[in-house]
Amino acid sequence: MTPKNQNNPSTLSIRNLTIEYQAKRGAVQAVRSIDLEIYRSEALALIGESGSGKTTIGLGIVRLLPSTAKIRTGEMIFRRYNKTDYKLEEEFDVLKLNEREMRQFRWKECAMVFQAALNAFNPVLKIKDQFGDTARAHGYLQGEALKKRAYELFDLVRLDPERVWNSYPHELSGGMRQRVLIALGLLLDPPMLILDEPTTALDILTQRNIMDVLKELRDKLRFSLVFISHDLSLAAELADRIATVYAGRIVELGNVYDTFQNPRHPYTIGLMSAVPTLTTHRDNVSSIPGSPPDLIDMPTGCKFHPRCPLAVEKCVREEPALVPTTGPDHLAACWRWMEAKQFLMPNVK
Amino acid sequence: MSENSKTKPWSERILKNYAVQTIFKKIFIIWVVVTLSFLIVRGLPGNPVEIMVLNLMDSQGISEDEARTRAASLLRLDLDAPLYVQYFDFLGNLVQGDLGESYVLARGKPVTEIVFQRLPWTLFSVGTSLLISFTVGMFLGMLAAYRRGSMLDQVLTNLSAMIGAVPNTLWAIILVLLLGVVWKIMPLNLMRGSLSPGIKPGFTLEFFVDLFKHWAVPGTVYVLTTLGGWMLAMRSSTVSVLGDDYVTVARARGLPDFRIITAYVGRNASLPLVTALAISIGFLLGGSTVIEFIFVYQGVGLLMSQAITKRDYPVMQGILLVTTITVIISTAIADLLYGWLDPRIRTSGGENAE
Amino acid sequence: MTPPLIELKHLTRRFQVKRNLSITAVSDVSLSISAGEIVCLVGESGCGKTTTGKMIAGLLKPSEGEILFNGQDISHLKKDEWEKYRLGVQMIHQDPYASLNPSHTIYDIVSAPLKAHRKTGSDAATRAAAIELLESVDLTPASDFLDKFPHQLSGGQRQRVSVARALTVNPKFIIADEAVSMVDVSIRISLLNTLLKLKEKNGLAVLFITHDLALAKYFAWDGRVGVMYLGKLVEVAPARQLVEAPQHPYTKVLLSAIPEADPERTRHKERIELRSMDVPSLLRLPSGCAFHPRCPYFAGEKCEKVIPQLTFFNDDSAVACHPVAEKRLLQIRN
Amino acid sequence: METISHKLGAIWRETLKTLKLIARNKIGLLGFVMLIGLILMSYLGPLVIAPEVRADVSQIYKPPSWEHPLGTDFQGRENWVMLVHGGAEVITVAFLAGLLTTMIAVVVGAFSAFLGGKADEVIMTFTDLWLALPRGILLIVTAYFVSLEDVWALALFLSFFGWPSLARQVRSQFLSLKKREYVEAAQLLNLGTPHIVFREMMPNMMSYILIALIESMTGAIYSQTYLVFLGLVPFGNNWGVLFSLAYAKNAIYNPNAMASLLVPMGGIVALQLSLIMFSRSLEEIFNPRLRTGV
Repeated sequence: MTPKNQNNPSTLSIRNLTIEYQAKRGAVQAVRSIDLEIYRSEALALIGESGSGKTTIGLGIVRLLPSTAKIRTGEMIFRRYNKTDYKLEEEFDVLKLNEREMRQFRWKECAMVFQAALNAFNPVLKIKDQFGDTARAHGYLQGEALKKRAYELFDLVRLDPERVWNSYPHELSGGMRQRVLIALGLLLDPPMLILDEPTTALDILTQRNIMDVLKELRDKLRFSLVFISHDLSLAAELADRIATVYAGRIVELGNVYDTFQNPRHPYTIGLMSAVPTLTTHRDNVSSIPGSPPDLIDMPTGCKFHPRCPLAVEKCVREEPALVPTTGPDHLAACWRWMEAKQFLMPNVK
Repeated sequence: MSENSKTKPWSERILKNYAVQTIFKKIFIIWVVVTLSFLIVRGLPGNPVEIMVLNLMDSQGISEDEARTRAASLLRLDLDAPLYVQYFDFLGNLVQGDLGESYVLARGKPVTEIVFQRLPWTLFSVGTSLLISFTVGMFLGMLAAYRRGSMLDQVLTNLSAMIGAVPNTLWAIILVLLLGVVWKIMPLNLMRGSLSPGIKPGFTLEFFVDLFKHWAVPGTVYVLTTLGGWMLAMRSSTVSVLGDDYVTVARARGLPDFRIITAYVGRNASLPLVTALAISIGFLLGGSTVIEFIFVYQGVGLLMSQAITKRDYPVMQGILLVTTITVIISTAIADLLYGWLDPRIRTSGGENAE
Repeated sequence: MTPPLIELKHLTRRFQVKRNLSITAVSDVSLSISAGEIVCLVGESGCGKTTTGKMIAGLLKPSEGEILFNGQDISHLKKDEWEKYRLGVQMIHQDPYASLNPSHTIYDIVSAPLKAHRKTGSDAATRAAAIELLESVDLTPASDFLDKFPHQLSGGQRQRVSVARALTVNPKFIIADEAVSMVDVSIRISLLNTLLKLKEKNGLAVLFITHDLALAKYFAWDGRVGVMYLGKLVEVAPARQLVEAPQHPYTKVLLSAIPEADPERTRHKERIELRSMDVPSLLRLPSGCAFHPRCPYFAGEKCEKVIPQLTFFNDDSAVACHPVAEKRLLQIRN
Repeated sequence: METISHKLGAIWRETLKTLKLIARNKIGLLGFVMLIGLILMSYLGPLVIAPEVRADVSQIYKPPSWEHPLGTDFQGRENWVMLVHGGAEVITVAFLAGLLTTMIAVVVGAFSAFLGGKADEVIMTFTDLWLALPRGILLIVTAYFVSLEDVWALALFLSFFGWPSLARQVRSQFLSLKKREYVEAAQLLNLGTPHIVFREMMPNMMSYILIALIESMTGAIYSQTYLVFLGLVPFGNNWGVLFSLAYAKNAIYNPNAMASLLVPMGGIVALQLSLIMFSRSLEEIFNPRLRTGV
């Protein structure tokens, strides 16, 4: 089920990406020299709390950061493969594209479905016109052919095509709009799809529906999915790999089963025990002490050390790098990853 | 539920209809203005009718009784009847389109005729200027919003606010001074009147060129005094739309900038301005009085100031009424325009509220 | 037997949407809460849980039905008694960024009710009381916070200030409306634990309004959970029992839809499919049981025609569903 | 007693803070200084400088020179003396009209928002009606019939026509503030209506009201100018009257007379500009996003 990383080439290689926001008090270090591979047709979840930098990574990939943000360093190598024989067709650095090339890259190579899908559509244009706009911008199908393609997609996301096609956004419910947006995201058959908190504002049943749609789509269409959320359970259900983000860095990265069974970073462990589930016993739930760091004036060494029960003197002094732990595919940025689980989750096997 | 609504009496259903309600509202406004204008002539303590009688005696050398009869016929009222009878007579005449006759400005000429003769000139000058300042203001406002915080934005917003703050009277004089007296760019007679002598209205090039030449300076005053308001309104509206999610999503979809600026940002940002447009028409028509006075532009504004100085009450009443109707018609057009631009208004009868 | 602290009897609230169009946001809700008890109200957005909370807090007047406080109908209270009731029921709002006045310091916020109700005499006493209150909600050291403005605090800290403000008037009952949903996940639990601690210490009853069943189970571990759907209370039961053995089809569907933070379990969880995804509009509620067009256990005409009443069973749980009620009554009889 | 001094203290603190903030914006500071300058000139100047009463036929329409720093008018009076004496009336009318307009608007808007229901509906229908009238023409027609003989009458008259759109805005502001959760919390804590209105709502409304006040003032100056020009406001020797007299006496075609047009005009323009500049900086100061960023 999980694609093997070794023989699965990457769609996007992010290297040493650093993004800062300009604020009055100083530079907000939103993303700090991140390295990340996004493999072909895998689902990668970026999890972390608000302000951890996960959304900034997403926006950085499609270069839609607000004007106060600056990409300081890094490269993002995007690889496009032939859809039938998976041969590498093209390879380029997203950060080096000019405005026109960037416009073509967006949505065609990488579509991003945003957090607040409720307002993702222009309120004065019909859904069909917004599909038309997108298609025209990329020299894609028009007229009846476009309609046929859109109807297929609406079927995929379990919407009534007849009703949706001729509607204005305000005539659709939140869950429907979210699914229309997913359908629109798939219009150009992009090799990569980024979903930023795609179900946050939605009801549980609608959320379930969208999760099911997403799982189905992924099995059918095999695109790379980057899934940004603060909700561990969504990641558990949808992702192949999980990257935990804290204070602008990836602190743990690994296969979803491995991460949930053998978490290596105290922050991941903290998150897991901070969110009660239907089955956990009350006594196994505990919050992480302290509060997320100030991204302008960050602590020294490991940024998690003020909240970490395992912190030692070294953690205050030196920031650990993201290194392999139990296997080459399970990485963590913690000096004490070996003891973490044993100390923090003593009553879990 | 649906059967229930079917069994409701048709009269009730019509009264609940949105369009019918709107029309009633508009008729009500006209009625308020009509009553007001009646009260002004008949009900105010200054007793304008007595002044009118004195005026007639004075100018035409007739006896008081004759003057009273004359005034009554000009106003189409029986001055001796109880006030409410006069009021209903007045309303009755009005419904037949009879606003009485002018007695000073154009003796014996029906007021309707005089006002309608002047109205096209004002509508042309005010309308053209409004169109220009609205379009240019929207354009500059969007420009400033896109470049917000930049030097250009600073200059545009500060400058336009300041230009708009100078009263139109002053602008009119400043322009006459600068163009006609100091720089001598424009002959003063071109700034006076609405057409050069000898040019007849018609579909000739000569006429249109002259029309615009005479419009140029008063038109500039209208534009200068209103442009800033449009610009600032469009700027703030655009800034808020630019922060909306659908604009970011449109960029993520790789849409060309032009399409985003027009159909996504422009159309949504201009929505609140359409309502403001409706309100501004009422003010501009009023503002035309002083501008037309300065430029001797032959429109209703000038007629108004003449009627005021000459105390021609029927004409004053007529102008008040006709401008009210004009304003109401333009607001109705703006309402329609708004509905056409914003589908959420159009389908508000639906039950999609979540 | 002493009457429950708060008792809702057939509480209904309608809102006028347009001139002759109204929606029933809360319909015929009956529920009682004893002193020191925790009750969670769970449901999706628009199900009427917040409206219910606001009616209890006295911010909205019920259209029908009554709210009893210690056995007395609050709409018949005299002015001073009403004020006493008002102070006895406090509310913690959802949005920590909107619930504190941005132009006041934390001291201003906490001291205003203390001064208004003459709880403390001198300024020094007020200050001491404010410090004590802030410390009771785990804002330590309190003196660090007194002179700060809300915008200098994190979301979690602000919510603690909200709790401290509510405590100034010694309430008997606190309504927490989605009080932790906008707070960072890592500190939600500690905020809830503070509330639990206060409940133990001051004997507070808490009505916790949330859309998160897992959180409801955690918080109301020894209390009860009520599930609302389209303005109606469809099931009430002790928290753990409700999650582990749900009765009402809607509760079952909800529980089966919630993803779990365990890839193994969540991917193999049994899902109950709804008959329809569309949530009916409150403007056009389905006849009979409001859930029947979507209900996977739909059982024919009765569900379509007759509105099911909330029926209590001897295990302290209640459910508003025809098939379930019939089955359980049968079981009880046998 | 204690609460009054407390309130005064709060107002004083707020004022000091505002003054400091004004100084941060250059344009606003310039506007503020200009405004103070104009006020000082117009109210203190007449105490020091005797008014021009003589009419000197030999000195009619003299251009500016050492002898006549700002030239003379159609009666040979010194323009600079007229400038000093002509400001008070304009500023008083602007201030009174602005204050009255804002007061009416705040009272109407706040009442409408607080009462809600039927009362709100009636008040707002009336306001909309007012908005739909061609107020420009109505202003002129009624100004003719109503005798505007002093500053109070004029100010009252202008505010009578100026309040509706502001009232609408105040209402929606109040409605949104009323729904703020901290206001709801204050209700729950039974802090009393005075506390809720003056301590919870007003501080967050003040900035808005202040800016509206300045906007109403500039609006009043604007309307005042053209009513004076049309000869509908017959009193006084203020800037507006001076300027329209100069216009009526053909100053526009006489290059030597230009000063008597430009000087009162300059007074009005400077007043308008100072207000506008000042208000633009107020907007910036009170912008919540900029404020919380402090």
